[in-house]
Amino acid sequence: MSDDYKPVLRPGSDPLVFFPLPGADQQAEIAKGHIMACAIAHALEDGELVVMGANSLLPMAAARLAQQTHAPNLTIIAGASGGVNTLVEPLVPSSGDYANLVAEAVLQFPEVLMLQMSGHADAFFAGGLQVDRHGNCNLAYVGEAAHPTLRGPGSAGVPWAQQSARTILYTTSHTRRVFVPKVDFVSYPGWNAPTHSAQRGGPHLVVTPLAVMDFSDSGEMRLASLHTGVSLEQVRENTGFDLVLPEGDVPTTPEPSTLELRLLRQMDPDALLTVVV
Amino acid sequence: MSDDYKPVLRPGSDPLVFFPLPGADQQAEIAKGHIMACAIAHALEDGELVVMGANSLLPMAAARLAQQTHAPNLTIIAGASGGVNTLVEPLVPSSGDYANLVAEAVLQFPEVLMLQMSGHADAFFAGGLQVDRHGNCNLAYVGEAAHPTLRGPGSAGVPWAQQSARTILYTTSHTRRVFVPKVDFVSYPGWNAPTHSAQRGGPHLVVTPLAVMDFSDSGEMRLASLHTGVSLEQVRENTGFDLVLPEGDVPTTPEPSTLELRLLRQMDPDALLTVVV
Amino acid sequence: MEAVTPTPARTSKVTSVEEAVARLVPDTSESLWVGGMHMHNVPMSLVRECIRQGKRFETLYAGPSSSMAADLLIGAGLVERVVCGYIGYEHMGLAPVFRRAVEERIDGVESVGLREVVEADSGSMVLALQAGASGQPFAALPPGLGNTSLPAASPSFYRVVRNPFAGTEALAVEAIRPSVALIHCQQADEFGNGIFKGSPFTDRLLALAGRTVIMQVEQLVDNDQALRYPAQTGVPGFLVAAVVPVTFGCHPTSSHRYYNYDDVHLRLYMQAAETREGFEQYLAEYVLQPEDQEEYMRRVQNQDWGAMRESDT
Amino acid sequence: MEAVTPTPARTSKVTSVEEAVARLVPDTSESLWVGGMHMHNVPMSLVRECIRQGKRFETLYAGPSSSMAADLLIGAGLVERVVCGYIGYEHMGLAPVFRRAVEERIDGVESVGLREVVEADSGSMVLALQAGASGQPFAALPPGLGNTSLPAASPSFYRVVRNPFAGTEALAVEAIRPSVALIHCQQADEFGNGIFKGSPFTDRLLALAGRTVIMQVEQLVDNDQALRYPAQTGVPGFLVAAVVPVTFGCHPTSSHRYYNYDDVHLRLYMQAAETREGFEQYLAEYVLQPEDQEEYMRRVQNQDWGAMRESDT
Repeated sequence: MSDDYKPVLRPGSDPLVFFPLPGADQQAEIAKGHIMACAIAHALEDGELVVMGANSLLPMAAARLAQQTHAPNLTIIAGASGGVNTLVEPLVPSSGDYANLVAEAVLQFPEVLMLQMSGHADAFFAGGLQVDRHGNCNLAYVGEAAHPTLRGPGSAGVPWAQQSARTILYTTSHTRRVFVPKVDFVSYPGWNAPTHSAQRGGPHLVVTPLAVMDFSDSGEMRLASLHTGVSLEQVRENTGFDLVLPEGDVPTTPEPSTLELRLLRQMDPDALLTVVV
Repeated sequence: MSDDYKPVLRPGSDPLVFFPLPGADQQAEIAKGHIMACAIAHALEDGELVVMGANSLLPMAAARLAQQTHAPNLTIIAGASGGVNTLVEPLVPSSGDYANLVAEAVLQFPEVLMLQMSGHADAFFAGGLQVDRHGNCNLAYVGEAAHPTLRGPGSAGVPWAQQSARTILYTTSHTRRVFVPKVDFVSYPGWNAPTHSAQRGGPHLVVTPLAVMDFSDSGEMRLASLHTGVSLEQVRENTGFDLVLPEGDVPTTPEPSTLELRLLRQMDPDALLTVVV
Repeated sequence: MEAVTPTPARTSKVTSVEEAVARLVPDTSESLWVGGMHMHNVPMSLVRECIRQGKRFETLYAGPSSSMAADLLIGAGLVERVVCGYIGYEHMGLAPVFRRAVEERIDGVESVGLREVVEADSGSMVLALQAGASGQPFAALPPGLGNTSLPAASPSFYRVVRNPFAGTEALAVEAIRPSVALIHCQQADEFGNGIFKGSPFTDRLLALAGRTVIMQVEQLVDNDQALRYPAQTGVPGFLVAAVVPVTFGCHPTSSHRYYNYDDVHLRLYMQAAETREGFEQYLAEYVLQPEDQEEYMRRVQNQDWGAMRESDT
Repeated sequence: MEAVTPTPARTSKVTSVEEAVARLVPDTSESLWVGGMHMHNVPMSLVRECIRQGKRFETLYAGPSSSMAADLLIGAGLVERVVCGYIGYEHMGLAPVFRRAVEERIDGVESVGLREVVEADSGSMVLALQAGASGQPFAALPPGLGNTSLPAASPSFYRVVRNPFAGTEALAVEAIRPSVALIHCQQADEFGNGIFKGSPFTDRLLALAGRTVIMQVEQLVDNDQALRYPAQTGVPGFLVAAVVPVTFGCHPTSSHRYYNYDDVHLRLYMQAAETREGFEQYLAEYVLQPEDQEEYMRRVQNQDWGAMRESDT
């Protein structure tokens, strides 16, 4: 973070904004963030209710994009802020930002959790310190409870993502440190969870800077598509377990369309999507 | 209710008001309603939190009166409407009236119940179809469950009055039909309730058109004072059980002071207090 | 470089009373909860339409503090079981039809086919609704209810649960998610973002817990209203299946900031309903015969409908 | 005919930071819950004052989503046990002090004296708070948590209860009523009627559940504000023990509509706190030494405090 900071005013947000505008000069290129946002957007359907968790820059951009393209009746709940159908003017990194209250309604945060716990949500977005082959996510700690090597933030609302019809996993770092054979702590249960009436829908999709993955019928993570310029080898090297491979060639993740790019850049004047990965 | 109805506009209330103004011509006299309101007001202390139930004309007037005289820090929760510290401009018969929202805050009704159930309230006001010698109140039915002779409205929020520090009972009809030896259904538990940690404070005071009563150390209803012009005989005839009598002469319920009368009439332009009994 | 495709339009939820009830309320529903409280904010047009279309409800949750909606539905013979927190008219008196239904039992069954009255209380009903809205299986109750006749009177509604922390016992009620929830907001946009101009009563929670929520509104406002004052939105649109605009739709109950309750008409009803015949006559004249709200309004006496004015924001 | 006696005046709840903490927060409290969420609406001035006065808390409820308040209190060695829903800085990173405290355990005790970290989740914590605010003994949880490592990791926090209706088993959490609740409203009148100009987060519920509630505000407004817009009052005054006006009091977190979070200062803190020494230095320079908010603001770099403006209603 540069020290030559200058406060910047932005519409719909606060008089003072303390973060600079990284990547404002990179408007030209198609960034990984754009590709990931589109991949998530394509997984959302019209009429659905999606709930954001913390650090939800990518899913927020994706949901708003879906709303502006194929899913006008999508309902977006902007996580911490409680904003319902925020206009995302502009896209901000913190889910609790006041900018998310340029919206149709404001929920108290307990109500946001109630919607999750009661199964109102069709899709929730999760990630974590670790994600394993079955889609289990860990936000608590790496290592042993008594002597963790990495203390995470805690499970937050993620355990309740399982009440959503489906969960979309995403991470900005596709490494063997994140993609492990087995998580050390289950904050969000994957497909190998003990059969349970509560498991409405498990992990559905995994979106990373390298690829998009889904899950096989046996609930194992499966490579769905590689982003442009990413090799299968690269994904293998950075994944701590063997991914199920699709039949035939591995498709390439679709590049954002002209409209999609325009919309993403419109909602993202600070070009945060170009620096998020 | 007369048929020659005319809609009337009133401050702080709605454009249309459908009830006429009974007793508007009776401003001169001191009515039973005034005496009862003052008796209740005197039982409220500064800094307390009081919650109104349904049909709370009298306690509402009393609480506002207390606030305007000796208890400026009294907090009033105007029952159904959720109004907090309503200005009572004007006094209205329905606890859910919009007029009660000329206030400092509006609670959702579940929050009003939460305050009662969690013991936030210092005083709650109750009444019912029947009240017995121990202060038990019945709002459900008279007679047997299978064949009630009188079906009441139901217990509403009254069972939770027991979580308040104390409960003030009031009724506009002091008869043997109301004051019975034993209620047929306990909606609100009196002093003879099975000892129970929850019984924070039992019935404290009983205010009727004839008299004011409190409770003896053994938890039996005791005559505290007779309203002006009411004889002990009259009270005995209209009470279905023997009231404990105070030592010596039975005092007379204090008449409203000039200030109290002025304030009560100020908040009650329709003079509802003169016709409530 | 492909052409820019226009975004498909967002779907409006505005529906007529008839269509909303016909399409969204099954002929027989497990349960119904009507919003508002006492003589305020009760979506009476939706209630009257349910009666006109003969919709049946196995359980009616009457609380916190219902009045004419419960009385009419019970009197029309559409309710099998009522969970009773409160049914009455506050200072105006007791509920004539509910009274007669219970007081004139024939072989334990109420004359109008009301088979069961579950004695309950408002606090427990609201905690059950809160549990329903949160996906909780049941709600443990605060201590004290054991001091009343309620648990013994309604052993199916109140049950004993063991507190796994204190090791003591507590009473509990099962979570409630009404199959049908009818609520009223003074204003809403076409997508169901509803605004309470007065008290929200229990209706935001009801919308969160209800499985099918129909919202009757006095006035449609532009979606821009919601976007300009999001904190004012009392019921977010995604909870609502249909938005039903009806002028004076809460009559004879009030719609806060729009009109007060009509106690002349309420008394007219209460007097008529003193007898079975009187009730049937009222039901025919004011509920079954009027084909729409205009006709209903025409039949209502002592009214200065013109005096109704839009609320200022 | 007696003389008219004037009404005694209503008591103002406006208090200084120092006095509010000294008078209302015991030297050792059973529990603390700090309002706001992530880097927003956190009453940091009250938190810093608690540290200055060395107030100890047996349990800190860190959730939903706490950040610097938890980090500072833990680092200052004032927290014995933390119930952890979430402690972090969202997109900015993990909590450096909390991390070190847990990762550098000595004989199972964290270096700063944090004896226990209870793995929890936001949903259960909020349901426990809801139960506390409602006088309920505990909250039964929605199904599904058995699929996670949480119940096994925190057997004292999550316990099995028998559902007396379905006959099945469910998990439950005990009701929470924090001894001390610190919240922030952008505006309030002198009687504690608080207004959220942005998100209410969990703070209305927190005020209902807290035993002692202290409200830090950016700006005092006239009581007339509350009377003119009662529906805007997010926290009714009767729930509040003291109203503490502090300009920029949430810094370096945001106060919605007043100022955003200061990520430059937050990063300055997070970098410093990477080492124990760096943290101690930060604590001394920004928490312990400044005798008041003015001095704190003077020490904070990269700020254009002047740009703060009052929010329009």
